[in-house]
Amino acid sequence: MLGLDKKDSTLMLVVIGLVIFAPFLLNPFPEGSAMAQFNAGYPDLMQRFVIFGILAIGFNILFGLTGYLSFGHAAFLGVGSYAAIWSLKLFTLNVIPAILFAIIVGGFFAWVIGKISLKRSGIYFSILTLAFAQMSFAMAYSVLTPLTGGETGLQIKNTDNPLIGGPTDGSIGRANLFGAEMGNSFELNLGNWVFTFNLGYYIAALAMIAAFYLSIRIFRSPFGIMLRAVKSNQNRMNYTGLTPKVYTLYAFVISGMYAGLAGGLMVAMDTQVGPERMFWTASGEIVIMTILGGAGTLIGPVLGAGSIKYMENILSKINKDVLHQWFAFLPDGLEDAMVVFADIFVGKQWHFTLGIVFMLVVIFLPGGLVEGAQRLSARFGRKKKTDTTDTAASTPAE
Amino acid sequence: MAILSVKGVNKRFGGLQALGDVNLDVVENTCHAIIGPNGAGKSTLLNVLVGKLIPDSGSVVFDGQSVLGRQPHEINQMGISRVFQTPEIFADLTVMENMLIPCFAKRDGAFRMHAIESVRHEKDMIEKAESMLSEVNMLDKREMTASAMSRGDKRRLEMAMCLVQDPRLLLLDEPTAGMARADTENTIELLKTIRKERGLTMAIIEHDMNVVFSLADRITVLAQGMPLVEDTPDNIKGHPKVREAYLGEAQV
Amino acid sequence: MSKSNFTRRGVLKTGAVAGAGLTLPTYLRADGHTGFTNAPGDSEVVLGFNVPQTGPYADEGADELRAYELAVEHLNGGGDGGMLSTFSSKVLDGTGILGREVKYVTGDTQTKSDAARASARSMIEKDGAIMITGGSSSGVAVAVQALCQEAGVIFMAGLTHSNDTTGKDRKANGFRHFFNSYMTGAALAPVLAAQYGTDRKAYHLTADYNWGYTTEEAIKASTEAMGWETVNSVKTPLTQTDFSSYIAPVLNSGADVLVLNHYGGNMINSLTSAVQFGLREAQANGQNFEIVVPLYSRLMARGAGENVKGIFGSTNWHWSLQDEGSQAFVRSFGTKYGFPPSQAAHTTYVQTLLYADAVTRAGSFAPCAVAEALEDFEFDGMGNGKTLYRGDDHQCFKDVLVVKGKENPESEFDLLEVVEVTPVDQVMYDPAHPQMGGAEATLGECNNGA
Amino acid sequence: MDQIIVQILNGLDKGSAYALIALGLTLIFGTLGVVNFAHGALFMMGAFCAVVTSKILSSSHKVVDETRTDFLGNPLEVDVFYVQDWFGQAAGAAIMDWAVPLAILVSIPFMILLGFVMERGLIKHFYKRPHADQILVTFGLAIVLGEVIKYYFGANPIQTPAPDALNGRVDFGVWLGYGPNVVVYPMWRLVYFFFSGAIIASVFAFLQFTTFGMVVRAGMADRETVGLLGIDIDKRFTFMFGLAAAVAGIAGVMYAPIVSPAYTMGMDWLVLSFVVVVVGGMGSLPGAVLAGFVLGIIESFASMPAVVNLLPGINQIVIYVVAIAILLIRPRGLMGRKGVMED
Repeated sequence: MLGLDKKDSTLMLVVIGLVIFAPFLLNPFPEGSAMAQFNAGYPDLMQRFVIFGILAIGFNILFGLTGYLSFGHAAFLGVGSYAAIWSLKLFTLNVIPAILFAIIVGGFFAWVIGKISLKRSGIYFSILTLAFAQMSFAMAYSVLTPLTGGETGLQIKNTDNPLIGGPTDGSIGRANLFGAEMGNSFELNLGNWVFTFNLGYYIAALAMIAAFYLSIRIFRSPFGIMLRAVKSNQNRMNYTGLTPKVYTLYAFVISGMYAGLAGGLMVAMDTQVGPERMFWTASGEIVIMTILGGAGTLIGPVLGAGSIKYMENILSKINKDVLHQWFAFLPDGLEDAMVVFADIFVGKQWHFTLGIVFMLVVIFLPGGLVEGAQRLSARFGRKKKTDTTDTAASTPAE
Repeated sequence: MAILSVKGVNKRFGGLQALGDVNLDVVENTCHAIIGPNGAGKSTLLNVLVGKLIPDSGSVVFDGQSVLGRQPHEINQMGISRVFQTPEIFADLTVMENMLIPCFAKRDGAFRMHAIESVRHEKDMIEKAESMLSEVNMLDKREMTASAMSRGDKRRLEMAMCLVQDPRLLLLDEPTAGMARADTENTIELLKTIRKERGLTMAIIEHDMNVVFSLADRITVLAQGMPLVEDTPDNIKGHPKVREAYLGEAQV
Repeated sequence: MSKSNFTRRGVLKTGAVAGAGLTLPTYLRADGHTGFTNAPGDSEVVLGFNVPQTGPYADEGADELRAYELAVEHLNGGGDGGMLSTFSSKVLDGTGILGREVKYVTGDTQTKSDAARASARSMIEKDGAIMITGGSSSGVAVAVQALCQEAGVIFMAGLTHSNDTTGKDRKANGFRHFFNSYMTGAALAPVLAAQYGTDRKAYHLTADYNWGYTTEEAIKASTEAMGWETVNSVKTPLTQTDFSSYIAPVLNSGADVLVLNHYGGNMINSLTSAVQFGLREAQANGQNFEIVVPLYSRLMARGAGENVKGIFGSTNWHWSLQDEGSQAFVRSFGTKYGFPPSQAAHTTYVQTLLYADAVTRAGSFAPCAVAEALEDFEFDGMGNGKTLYRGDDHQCFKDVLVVKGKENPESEFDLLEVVEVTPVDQVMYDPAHPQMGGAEATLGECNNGA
Repeated sequence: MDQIIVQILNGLDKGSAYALIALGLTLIFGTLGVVNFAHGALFMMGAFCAVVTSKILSSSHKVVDETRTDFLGNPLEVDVFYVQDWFGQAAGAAIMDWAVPLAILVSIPFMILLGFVMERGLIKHFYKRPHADQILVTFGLAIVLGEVIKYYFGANPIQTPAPDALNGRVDFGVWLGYGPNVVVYPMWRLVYFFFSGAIIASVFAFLQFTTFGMVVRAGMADRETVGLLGIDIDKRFTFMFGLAAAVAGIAGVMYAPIVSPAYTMGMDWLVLSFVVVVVGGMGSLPGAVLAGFVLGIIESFASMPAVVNLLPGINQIVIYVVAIAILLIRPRGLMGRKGVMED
């Protein structure tokens, strides 16, 4: 299908299926039930899943294939976002130009930083990218306030007057696709279940499917082999008549464009940008997502992105009240004990769980979550048809 | 006719004269060996030939073009391939992928953004890689990860990777170093066969005189960075200066 | 198999959807037809408490959350009722809001605008929250306020002191009870002039972000009006922890007052550095060198410990206030949690009550109706004396407390003493004041959402 | 000029903090080849050793004072400190006052133990794993350590003052011929500087002059060879980890009076310490120390009012600008060795 071999086509179809039916799959628990807390099928989180998925897919093209660990990738996400919001504020509220603009600016920024940072390799490269990203953050936060809105960031205001088709009644313009607003959605009530189908989500999902498809093509292309060769042996590449730095730079720019796309989509879905989006912790999060899922694998980064965003948005909202509801069936003393115990892992302590999960995954599943999935399918004694890894999975990235 | 001609090459590292006025002509369709005791400057010379080092003076001309100041990948694209002392291969990749990379490099040049095409559809390249693999008897290992192979296989793979580019000059840096007797013999046979079939020009650095004398058409002896003698193998065998150089080494 | 069948309402709705295509807006829950986002059902109403639970302001967030829980308890008729009895408006009767039981959801802003908006959106989209409140920084307040405007719910800001929240970034759906930089300047300057004289030279260290800028601007303007001179002002990075290289040059700069436009950890560390460098004991220009911290909080004072003694600043509220409302609040908070509430707790508690009251008076949860009820609402008994929620910019106007670090604290909470209660008239300003975004700043139209 | 002297002092002071942390990190990073993202957390644990020591020393019981009332109007409970019960008013107060220096005694065994447990229980299994895995596991550990601290101590910084006797200031200006109060510097910061110098010197002396140190240095240069010599390098590396943890811990204890400890400080220091180590050059202990001082001094100069007013924002980015410049001029940082962490 579409130039993919059978295995990849299956994987692609599975991903498409998951993405299309996400509103159902992520809302398995009926409304009002105690477990409804774990539902993730609301527009904001679904959008975040696919957007961070795109970010991680792009990062994986650089890190998973070439082994170059960029510790400043959030900078491209950030500049993409700023580019997109300015496009919405000044040019048109249509999201397509905003997203395209974000991709271009993200890619350009990556080209400039990559050109310089790629003069070094290994940890030196990582620190160079980190330094550039931290500079971008610090400047966006303070000196560049006129351009970035500083700490408070940028939003669309009722005083904004885009070149094409802004609102005329003094209301605040909304990002749209030829008039259809990103916030539009319809709800389907089935019994006690409510499923939300959101336009913004499906636009982002479409972008992710395209991004994922492109990533498979890159993995399977001669270019993809070259990138893995960069990781494996640059010396041999040189003596084979190839320029590893140029290949790496292109991978860097591509992943910068992916980050720009993610940034543009983020703004399209939720029209605001703040500088923390470029802070080193955001870059670190991208790295962690990719490793957690399984660097160098096709689907791993998406899984990693999904699980971190899930924990961030779901665990942090479980407070003591919710816990009391869950354990209400227990005798009083036991209920309180359970609440106190469970409270260590949720609510304001959700970071604790995050840390523990990182450690457990890397200790017991050296290949990341993808390896966990493989082991599970192996345990159930059948060869999983949708083998989600490719050959690079056997050699985790460094 | 000389395809590679080295004239008056000098290279100093600080106070050490690594190469002193080296002259060398490698004639097409011959195998030219460079021998000499440790520290004679063999590796330095090789690094000059592939662009890793730039000499202080002198010229290196390959097929009428100077190689000096060119990057290693440019020199490779001119038609010079190099086999290393310890095999330099893409250890994380499969044998087939290892073979495809030089095929693409030969066809597409130093860089090409072929990110959308699938490798599966590169029928010509796959065919070419396969035929080379069968030439070195490794076709059955095509899906193996390169790092999992024996040292001898890695060496053969590296050679195949160089040969598949149809180089006009193949540089071999101690191709049998650290090999068992049988492997050495195999390698010699392989090189001989290839030479016969392809009419390949080779320059070889080697310690093992057995290898040198079974392959070389001409031999240059280096000592302390200076070319000592250049002659045919038969003449070199009994040459007093060569003995002196080697004996001198033995005494040290 | 009733489960697999569409509910009656569902059938109607999906039918309508099929016709309307994708044009139905998202912020639409069970009762979309009531004309506003997340209209509550008949039995309960959900409020969203969005506070920092991780990061440097986590303790402040925890205190806000305690106050919210207390407020919910009181609204639902539990506890001793707290300020319900002292509040000048008497429509709240402990039966929830408009007869609906108050439920709440909580989230973590992480003091990042992205995370705060994600959390707020999940409350609106998933939990059906009708009002969002909380936060402990102006960046987050502005970001979440803009979101609530877009979504069509009410935002009741928590701790946010930057002028911009109700200045250039004001929104029709957003309301701030907390005071702001301008008020701090207006209240603090006369006290400083009285204490330290009018012939003073000030040196500003300013946190290099939005709140720092507006605070510096406000303090400069009002102290210069008193005759002070500003010698220098230096921006410090938010991420700075060791301020030695910023503090060291102060002593010989010709200044005799140091103004620390810092908040939270920044303030604790810069003040600690200043004290270490001996600025408190120093003499300059023949006078005692003085340090001023425009915005104080008890948590900060605790973090800075001994160093705050005798240092002036301003605060929105303090538990030692003797009015009825404050006493009632401190009593119920202290009884429940064992220590007195912070100003962040106070402002969030009050905001929750004010929202409930406005809904009740409006007789509707519709944001525009609530906003109308809050606009130009005058009340008393909430701890700050007579207070006005001004309609022009949705900023509360009330007396401002000038405080200083207590010399002999009696407990770990007894760190600040109120020096002066600056009357509200003195901190009043024009809605189009240049520090507030000038004439351009508008609230826009209120948004009911769906 | 007087301002420049003050900023040099500041730079040396900051630099010694950077150098101390970078030194510990290099011991782990350079010797064991482990990318330890939990090193900042170790520093934080050290600072909290000071907090805990001070809390323990000032543990108290309540005595009701009927004459005063608390905020709810109940009789006030006054804290009475055990140390004062046991050692008398004056001695007890002195012990509490000297909590931070005393904390060093607590922190050394604690941090060495923590280092051992970390290395044996976790890091050991990651020597052969890719750097990415090391990053993930140590980052996870750093989060967990931070959250444990937050759970018990909250997020607010905790004031941990130096002893009163060391809280004064030294007036350098008088010695240098300026008037009084021109160049004054806090005494504790000087203590910190000299203390760091002593620690750095002892680590170097230890590596230089003991057999143990020589083996470790040989191991740093070429781990396999030393392994072939039949020396159990692993055991020594475990000890190295303990040593590095102790260095980070002591740095944290001594730093507590300068910047009040908070659970976020581990993450605050993480990035900076990596930048310092890398600018110094991978695998080079002198490089790490040098880079610490260079960056400390440059940062101090960049935050002088004259400089900030001339180039707004320079203080925000100077560390990174300098890091980029150094790495572009010198491929392996100031004193890095070839081939270490370059692939």
